[in-house]
Amino acid sequence: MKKLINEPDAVVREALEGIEAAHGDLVRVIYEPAVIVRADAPVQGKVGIISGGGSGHEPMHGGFVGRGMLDAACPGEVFTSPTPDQMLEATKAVDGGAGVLHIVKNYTGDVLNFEMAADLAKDEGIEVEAVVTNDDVAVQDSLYTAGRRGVGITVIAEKICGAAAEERKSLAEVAELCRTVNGQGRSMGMALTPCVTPGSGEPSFELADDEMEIGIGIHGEPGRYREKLGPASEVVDRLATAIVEDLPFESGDRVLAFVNGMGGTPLIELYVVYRELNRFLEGRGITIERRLIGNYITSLEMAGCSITLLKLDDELTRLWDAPADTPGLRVC
Amino acid sequence: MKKLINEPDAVVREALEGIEAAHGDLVRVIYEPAVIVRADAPVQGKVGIISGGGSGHEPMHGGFVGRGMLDAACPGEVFTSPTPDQMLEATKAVDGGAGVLHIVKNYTGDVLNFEMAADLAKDEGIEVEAVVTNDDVAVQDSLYTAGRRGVGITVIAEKICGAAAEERKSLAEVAELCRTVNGQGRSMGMALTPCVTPGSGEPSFELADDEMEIGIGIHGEPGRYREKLGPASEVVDRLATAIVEDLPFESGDRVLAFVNGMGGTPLIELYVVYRELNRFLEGRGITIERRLIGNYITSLEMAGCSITLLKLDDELTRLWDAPADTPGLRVC
Amino acid sequence: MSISASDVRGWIARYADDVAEHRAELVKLDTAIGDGDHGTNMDRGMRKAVEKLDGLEGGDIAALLKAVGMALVSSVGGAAGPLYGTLFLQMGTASTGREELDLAGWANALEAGVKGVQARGKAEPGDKTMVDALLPAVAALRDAEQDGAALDDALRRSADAAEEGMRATIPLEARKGRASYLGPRSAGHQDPGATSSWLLLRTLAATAGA
Amino acid sequence: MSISASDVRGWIARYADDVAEHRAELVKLDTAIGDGDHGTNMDRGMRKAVEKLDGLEGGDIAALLKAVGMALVSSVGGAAGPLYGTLFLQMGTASTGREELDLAGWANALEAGVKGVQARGKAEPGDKTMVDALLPAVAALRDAEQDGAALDDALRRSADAAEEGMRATIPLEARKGRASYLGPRSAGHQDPGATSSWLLLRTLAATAGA
Ligand SMILES: Nc1ncnc2c1ncn2[C@@H]1O[C@H](COP(=O)(O)OP(=O)(O)O)[C@@H](O)[C@H]1O
Ligand SMILES: Nc1ncnc2c1ncn2[C@@H]1O[C@H](COP(=O)(O)OP(=O)(O)O)[C@@H](O)[C@H]1O
Ligand SMILES: [Mg+2]
Ligand SMILES: [Mg+2]
Ligand SMILES: [Mg+2]
Ligand SMILES: [Mg+2]
Repeated sequence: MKKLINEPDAVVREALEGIEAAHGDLVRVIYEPAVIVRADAPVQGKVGIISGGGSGHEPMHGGFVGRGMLDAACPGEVFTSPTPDQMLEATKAVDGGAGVLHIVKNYTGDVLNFEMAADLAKDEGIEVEAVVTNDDVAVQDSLYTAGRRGVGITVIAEKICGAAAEERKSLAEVAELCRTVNGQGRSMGMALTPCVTPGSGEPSFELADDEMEIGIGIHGEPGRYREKLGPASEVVDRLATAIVEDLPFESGDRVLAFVNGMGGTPLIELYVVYRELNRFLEGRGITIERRLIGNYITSLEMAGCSITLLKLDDELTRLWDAPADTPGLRVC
Repeated sequence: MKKLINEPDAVVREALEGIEAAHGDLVRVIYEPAVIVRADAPVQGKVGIISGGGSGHEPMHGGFVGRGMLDAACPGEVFTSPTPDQMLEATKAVDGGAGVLHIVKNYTGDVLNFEMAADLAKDEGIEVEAVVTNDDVAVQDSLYTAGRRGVGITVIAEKICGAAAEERKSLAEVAELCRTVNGQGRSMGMALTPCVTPGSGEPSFELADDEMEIGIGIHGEPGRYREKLGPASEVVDRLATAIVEDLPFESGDRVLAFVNGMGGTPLIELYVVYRELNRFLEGRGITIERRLIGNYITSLEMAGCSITLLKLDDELTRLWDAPADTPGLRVC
Repeated sequence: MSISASDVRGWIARYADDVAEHRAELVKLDTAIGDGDHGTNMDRGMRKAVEKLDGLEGGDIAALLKAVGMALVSSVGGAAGPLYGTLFLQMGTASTGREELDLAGWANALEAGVKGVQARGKAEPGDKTMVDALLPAVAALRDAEQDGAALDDALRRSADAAEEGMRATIPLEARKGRASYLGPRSAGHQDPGATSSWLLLRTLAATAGA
Repeated sequence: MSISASDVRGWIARYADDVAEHRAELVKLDTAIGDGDHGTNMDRGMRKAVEKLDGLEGGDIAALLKAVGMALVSSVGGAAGPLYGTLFLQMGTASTGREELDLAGWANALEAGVKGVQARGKAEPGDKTMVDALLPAVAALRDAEQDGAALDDALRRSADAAEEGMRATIPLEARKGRASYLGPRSAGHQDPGATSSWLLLRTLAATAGA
């Protein structure tokens, strides 16, 4: 395992200390239990928005705490959902009297811990709504699975809901908006290499030099199947077709296109992927009205990418364009 | 070689097409010869600032074209300096009558090609000043080398000089400012893994599982020496000591600290590195007044980091804080 | 013969050691069909549980079990945190006021705990989860009760049943948790949570047997 | 016997083929002490040079050599682009007005070219660069001139001298270009630019010899 760390068990805490030292103007860090809170929280009269999940996906979620996005984020251990007491602490820290929205990615661990936290928060008289994101079309949503995973759309939902909360929309409105974004968004990812967690020190899976893993999650889990690695055009065709046909996205639709790097793929390749996605969607009469390209929801150093599409309307576009000032995403 | 590309020879052109499709609001792309130009160039009465270098370092330089930073960037083939006709084209495209600054990283190829370009531009009656950055303390600056490489400080110089140019400072002033930034900045980098160029398909060097390469450049060149990989604290001590003692940076100094990822290192590790750097500098009475943390000058998918320190004064700090709106760096 | 408060303390301490010892193995199992953190998570949680008990006076079994549950909930995270946390919290509630647990008392406690796990996680037998090790263990305790077996014998039988249930997860396709994302690719691997559950019951049998 | 315009065209065409053939080898040499692009750069540049000549009428040697120089400058990039570009541009200038080059004429042209390379790159003999292959080649031509050797023999001798100079770069520590960053680690490797320069002169000897 080759990593720029000290003790594997200390990575999350030491990274938090780095974040606190670096971004004290934007955020405040609580260590016991671990929470990253917007510096000026709670904002009176504003719906508080928190999210959380395992670490190793940076900048998500901690990097999105700040004006216009999240009020707090709960970092778990690497690839491990955080605990209810972190979420309770975050909920109390950001409650400005207008209630708190929990944005939860659909993983058993995240869902169960957030459920416990919501119960505890309600016991303390805080109004809480939870919205679970589940945009990953690689997983069949059936009784035979834990349901679709929450991936790329989560970042977009945090941005759009954050903007709505800044406008003092009510908890019910912000939660409904979050459901709308999740409902109109779809994602799929692929990997060229596995990743290594500090805790295990071993590659999360083995992949031959000419193979790629299709339908991966963001925790180094193996994907749905593996294939011979083809050119970027084929990879994009593979991911985008599954996404477009699932919602479905149709000719005339306006979309936000999010090309996300898994961590180890150079930006120059992500732009090649974006080129292919742009051509693919043009071919189907779908217009890219907004885009996001880069490493925003990662799996440590995994090489690969995911594609997320969100069907836009004027209101969603307006909220996407609204200002945000966070360490990980800035809109001026 | 596992990459999200189509043809190795087409990577740079296809990435440019992706950039054009993605950022048409900020930049314009010329293909023959390849240049990324600020959308509203030339800005009348403003000094034009261009830079360029091999591709594979994204977001540098193309990602820094936009208001408050570069007016144009010349992307060469991967790790290969661009050609004089690209630089001439860029110079002509951004000349708003106040002259053009060439920010050149000190590599033989970059220097020689920019020299030829400057001669050609002057023949066409355009006033050109060139400033060569050479902040890499890993290289001895002696008659026995091509001199120190230009690395991290280049990004900072592009930001600060871009701000000065927006204030309509003269070419002489902006060039002098660039020399000042370069003169007060020092950098050093290390790698945990090599990188693979699309052209060669082979790792740029071999490194054992427990080794790191110290004093690397940004082109996958081997470094000055290799060592057993130690904890992040030792790595930072190693790089920061060389940097601090070279200028030297002394107790009471205020600095901009830039922790740069080489491409394949997760952000969570860069924050651990920043934590260590912060402690190191505190120990020497040096205050971090501004910081930049992330992948800004990369070597494709290489894992590793570089540290850059710039001695700040009020004027440099003010220019660093000035607004910038580019695909790769935004200051609101 | 029965399970006393000090038996519970001994059980938890030994289980923490067993988990630490099998940490890498649990990580390996979870890497195959999950995200490779189950061993690390349980190890972190059990160390906290032991700390918590060390700081806790007295012989109230319910208090001890609840303390373990709270420690797990607030330190394990992932799916296992709430699930094992609930298991112990419910075992605690079911043991309220008991100074010691006889076979029937322990069977009631474990049954209540597993009910809690199922209520939280919605897993049915055959979903390839810890439930596949826990439910057979409860059934085995009930059978032993019927047979009027001694406690230590009953505990051994419930541990054996858990082991059988754990092995039976190997061919299964996961329908709950992270492993379910793999669909058919999840078959052929032993479930990490079922494995840590078997360890839990095996340790209890060993503790009481000693 | 002398070098005609069609000899120059043949030389450039053959050199383009040789570079393509040795592309991987040049990349390998540059990977060891540089950034692994020399083969790719030269291959791209020589293909452009051949295109340029195909689109160019007539027998003016100076024009042909300058066209090659311009093609290399505008397509190779890196250090080799301006340097090989200058080599050919200066050879062109030195051959102005010549319909063909005899031994003296070629020696003058190559000497002017190498002077240009040194003026641009500031490399001295022993710095582990293309200059270490080019300068001996010039010297060998001058000696051959003294001996009144025939052109083809002189070209062979200059190619041999270039090869010797190229091999002599192996033990050297680089003092110019990217390889100089390696300091002592650059010793023990053959310089890629010296290698492509030797190929250039070897190809000319072969062309004229044929
Ligand atoms: N819905 C569920 N009900 C019961 N047990 C479950 C459920 N989901 C997961 N598990 C158990 O949790 C184990 C994984 O735990 P762990 O790896 O710590 O959490 P995570 O999957 O969040 O990383 C699985 O092996 C399985 O036995
Ligand atoms: N200052 C110089 N003078 C002469 N030749 C040089 C100089 N610097 C580099 N070279 C030659 O250029 C070669 C490298 O060319 P190339 O790899 O194409 O460019 P780059 O080093 O920019 O990647 C070296 O092997 C060396 O022979
Ligand atoms: Mg987990
Ligand atoms: Mg190069
Ligand atoms: Mg797990
Ligand atoms: Mg090179």
